[in-house]
Amino acid sequence: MYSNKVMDHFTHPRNTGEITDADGVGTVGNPTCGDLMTMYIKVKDNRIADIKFKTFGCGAAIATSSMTTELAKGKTIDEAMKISRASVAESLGGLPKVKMHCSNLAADALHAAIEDYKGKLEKNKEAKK
Amino acid sequence: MYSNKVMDHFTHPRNTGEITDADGVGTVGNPTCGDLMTMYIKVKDNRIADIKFKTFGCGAAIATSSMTTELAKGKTIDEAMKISRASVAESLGGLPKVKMHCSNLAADALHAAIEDYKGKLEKNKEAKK
Amino acid sequence: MTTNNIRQIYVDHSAGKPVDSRVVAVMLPYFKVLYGNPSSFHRFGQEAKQALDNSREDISKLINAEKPETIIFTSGATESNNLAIKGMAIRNRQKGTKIVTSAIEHMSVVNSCKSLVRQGFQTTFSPVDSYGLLDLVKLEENIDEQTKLVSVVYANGEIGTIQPINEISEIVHKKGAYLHVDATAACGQIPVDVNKDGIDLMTISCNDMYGPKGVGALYLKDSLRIDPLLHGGGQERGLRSGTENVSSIIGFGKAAEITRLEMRSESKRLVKIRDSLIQGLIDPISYTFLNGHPKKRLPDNVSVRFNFIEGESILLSLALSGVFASSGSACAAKTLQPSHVLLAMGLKHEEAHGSLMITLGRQNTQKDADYIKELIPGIIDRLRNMSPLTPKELKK
Amino acid sequence: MTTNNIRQIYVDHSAGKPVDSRVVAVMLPYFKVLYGNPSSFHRFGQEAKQALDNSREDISKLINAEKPETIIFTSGATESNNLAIKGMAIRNRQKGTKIVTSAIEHMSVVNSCKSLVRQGFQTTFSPVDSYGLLDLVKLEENIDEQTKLVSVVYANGEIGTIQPINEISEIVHKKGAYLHVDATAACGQIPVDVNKDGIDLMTISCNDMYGPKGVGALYLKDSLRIDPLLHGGGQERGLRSGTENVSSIIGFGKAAEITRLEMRSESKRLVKIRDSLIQGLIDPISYTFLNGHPKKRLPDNVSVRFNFIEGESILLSLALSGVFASSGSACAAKTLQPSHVLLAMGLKHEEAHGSLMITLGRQNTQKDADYIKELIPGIIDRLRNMSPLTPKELKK
Ligand SMILES: Cc1ncc(COP(=O)(O)O)c(C=O)c1O
Ligand SMILES: Cc1ncc(COP(=O)(O)O)c(C=O)c1O
Repeated sequence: MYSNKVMDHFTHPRNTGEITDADGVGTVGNPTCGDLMTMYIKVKDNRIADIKFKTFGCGAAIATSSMTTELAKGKTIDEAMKISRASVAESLGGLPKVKMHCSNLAADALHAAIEDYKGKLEKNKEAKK
Repeated sequence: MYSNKVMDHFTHPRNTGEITDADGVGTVGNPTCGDLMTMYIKVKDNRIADIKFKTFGCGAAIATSSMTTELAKGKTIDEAMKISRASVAESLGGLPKVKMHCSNLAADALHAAIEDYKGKLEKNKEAKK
Repeated sequence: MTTNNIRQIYVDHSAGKPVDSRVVAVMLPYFKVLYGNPSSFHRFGQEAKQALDNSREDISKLINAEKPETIIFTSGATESNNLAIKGMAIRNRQKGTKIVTSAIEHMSVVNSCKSLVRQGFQTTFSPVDSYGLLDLVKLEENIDEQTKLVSVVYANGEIGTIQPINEISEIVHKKGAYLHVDATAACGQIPVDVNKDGIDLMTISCNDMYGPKGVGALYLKDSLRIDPLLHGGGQERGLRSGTENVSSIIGFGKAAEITRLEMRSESKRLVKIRDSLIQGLIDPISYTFLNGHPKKRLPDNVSVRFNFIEGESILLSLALSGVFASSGSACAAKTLQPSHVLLAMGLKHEEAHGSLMITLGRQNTQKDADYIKELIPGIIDRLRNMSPLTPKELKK
Repeated sequence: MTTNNIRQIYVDHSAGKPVDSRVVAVMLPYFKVLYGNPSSFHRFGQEAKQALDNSREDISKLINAEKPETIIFTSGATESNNLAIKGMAIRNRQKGTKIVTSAIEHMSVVNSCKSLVRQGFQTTFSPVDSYGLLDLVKLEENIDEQTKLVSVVYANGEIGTIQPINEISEIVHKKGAYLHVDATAACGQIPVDVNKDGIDLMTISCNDMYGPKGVGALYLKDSLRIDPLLHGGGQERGLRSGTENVSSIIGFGKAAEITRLEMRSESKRLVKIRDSLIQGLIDPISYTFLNGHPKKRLPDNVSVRFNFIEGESILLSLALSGVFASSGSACAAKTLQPSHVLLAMGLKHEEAHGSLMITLGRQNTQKDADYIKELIPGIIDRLRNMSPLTPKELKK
């Protein structure tokens, strides 16, 4: 039911784990619904220098998490914000219809992590003032 | 579904046909229901000297007609009146349950023929008086 | 089967057909190797599911359905008829509670309609003429504003008469009702095109196309909604729950494919045999008549009646000579009533009792027909000689 | 099936089973030679009818039914459940309109009950304990004078827990109701005796006994009457119309005979493998628990949950290593809801999502279990390492 690319990312997920001193952390989903994702980003010169994820979920959830980190790595913050559920699914060679919505949260988690980073940046600026 | 004896009487029915100068004739059944039988008897010295039948009906109807004529032939009138549906069926090695009632009218036809004969006898006696 | 030396000619194909060897061949792997449940997540399940979808496609092609998803698998024609009639009636009960059907429907249609009486529905059984053709004027009169469903048999297997479904469809739709067609006997023998024929729901039988018994389908037009009969796990888009009968459905697909490719030539072949048989019975034997329409007729169907004798005794005599057929006689049926289909054409009870149905199949040849033609006159003669019911001129 | 070199271990037998070769062997003649319709008058029909009756006898023997006629053939367990519940409920509606069932029934029972709401019935879903055993006190409380039908699963295939049907029967009958038992998963694995168990109606599945899919039966106690679901030609004593699925019913009979003769030893064999597998998963892997009762359990059922991870990803990993199982996870199902059966035992949603069901079959060996035991810890470890959901002590 899954494309070869999905299976590749499921069996060899890229960038799993945590970043303990992350600049931004985003969590989306709910274990009750069967999907929970956390994205950790490290930002340098307005670019995503490092990114890691932790995911509780099905094959699609793990593969989209992995693909999202790969797409985001090295991108500027603005570019990374443009990564969408659709572009993640597309990069994976498509997802089964039933999985398109429920297990395709990784882009949301990335955006949440970036928002978290921006929020912190703002706070730091405030603090410096 | 039929016993060998039924099949034998169906394929080689005994005593089919009419007796044009019959002493008694009995008809039972209704073509609308799928069964109609006529029995013809010739009586000599109070015994059934000859008997023939005509039957419109299924295999059971034909076989029971045939068996009835065989049972009746040579019997006294009183003995012949004792031939029943049950004894005909028994002599045939049994009948399928569904056939026991609807297609087992031959004994009734025999009795009707005997009643007809008795009626005529009565009339003749009356006439002679 | 008791073996004996006489030739065996099976001509009761409307009751049951052998399964084509090519069909059995595609079924076997699904017993022993591909035994997954189509709902299962893993490859055993997914490959079963794929196979179901392929069958759906084969069947939709045969009837020119707009898409494979219009095919709902059931356990057979009886269930399809029940599902179509009850499912549509109950779904649309707010709009109308009258069902119109014909006087020559199979009991699964008749009794499905009757079962709805308790739920406040009425049924009108529209009449047919002496050929078994629906009276279209009466049909139109019978469809009122309360009527949302009309159910008509495409061709009744007992008498073989093919209805003008296209014209019926126009009438039904003009009146704002939906048309269900029971194509059990027709589909596989004559071209059936739900699109051209204007059919909204259609019952399809698998065994009638030389596939296995115990499986059938309901065609349900894409936009239509019905209530399910069997509730459960939500298979068949929720319209028919229960683990799919995978091997049989695979066989069904193959049977439909073979039918699509071979029906035209096979039907031509059968029509020849059929007509030679009909002529060979009616011409030489007096007081013998054809049941049903001489031309608008299923290729496999020879239905005749012999006056003054009874059908079961004909069947019995035929069977003794190795010919296996059926009859409209009460005695050959469980109901002890002569066929309501024959009576609806205006036959008297005793005429219906004397009916013989020969339904041809792929294995039958002209030789079989010739054998039967030779055999029957003697049988009829013998039985008529025993019958008290002959008219004056037949009496000896 | 895509062939590849890795070993293939199918352990999803509660979803679908291969058909026993001995069963296929007895079915084949009914496709090609003995293809008559059991309602037909001639020998093709009569021999088919005889074969049906033999199957009826084989099945009645397996469950110790009072006579063969108590067996009604259907298209499967879903239809049997629908027929039992709707047929009894509607037949007895004057006497009461409440149905009591359990919280761990198959959807065919759940949705049959729910479908009756529109006709004025109510259903109470009686609770189970953390082992999935019915709470008998609550059950008794739930059965009131309005209750004429109680429907309970003999053993749920997902969790394996076997209900004390005998005790349930006593309660139900004391309260003046009838007991329907869904023995789909149980019959064939454990001794089922309608007489000793006090069962009034019972659903039997054929595929669950290594017979074909698409056929099942309902045991209906001799004196009982129900309304039919499928109306038509009056087959199965009028309780289930439609031409009988002859070949599959013949296979059903053979499957029942084999089961009767071999069940005892086969179940013993499976229990050993089952327990070694359960121990081999629960002991070495932390935060891993058994679903269902440890002793009152179907011989084939290994149902465990691994906290902090999700079932579909376990299935996917297993499948990559050639092991085909199932899960209570929403992601592996069509409903996108975790199994209501697991939730009814008090599991949290995330626990249900992490469930793995392994159901063993005749082809499985201790070697298979050993392979699975070796395989799973690594899979669990890998997935847990990826999960944000580990408790403090599991975190790295
Ligand atoms: C016209 C028609 N409809 C429906 C049926 C019912 O088919 P089944 O008994 O296979 O369900 C038949 C069976 O002969 C039929 O001839
Ligand atoms: C307990 C139980 N009842 C009923 C069913 C329904 O069986 P089917 O889908 O074969 O009709 C199942 C199927 O798995 C089941 O496990």
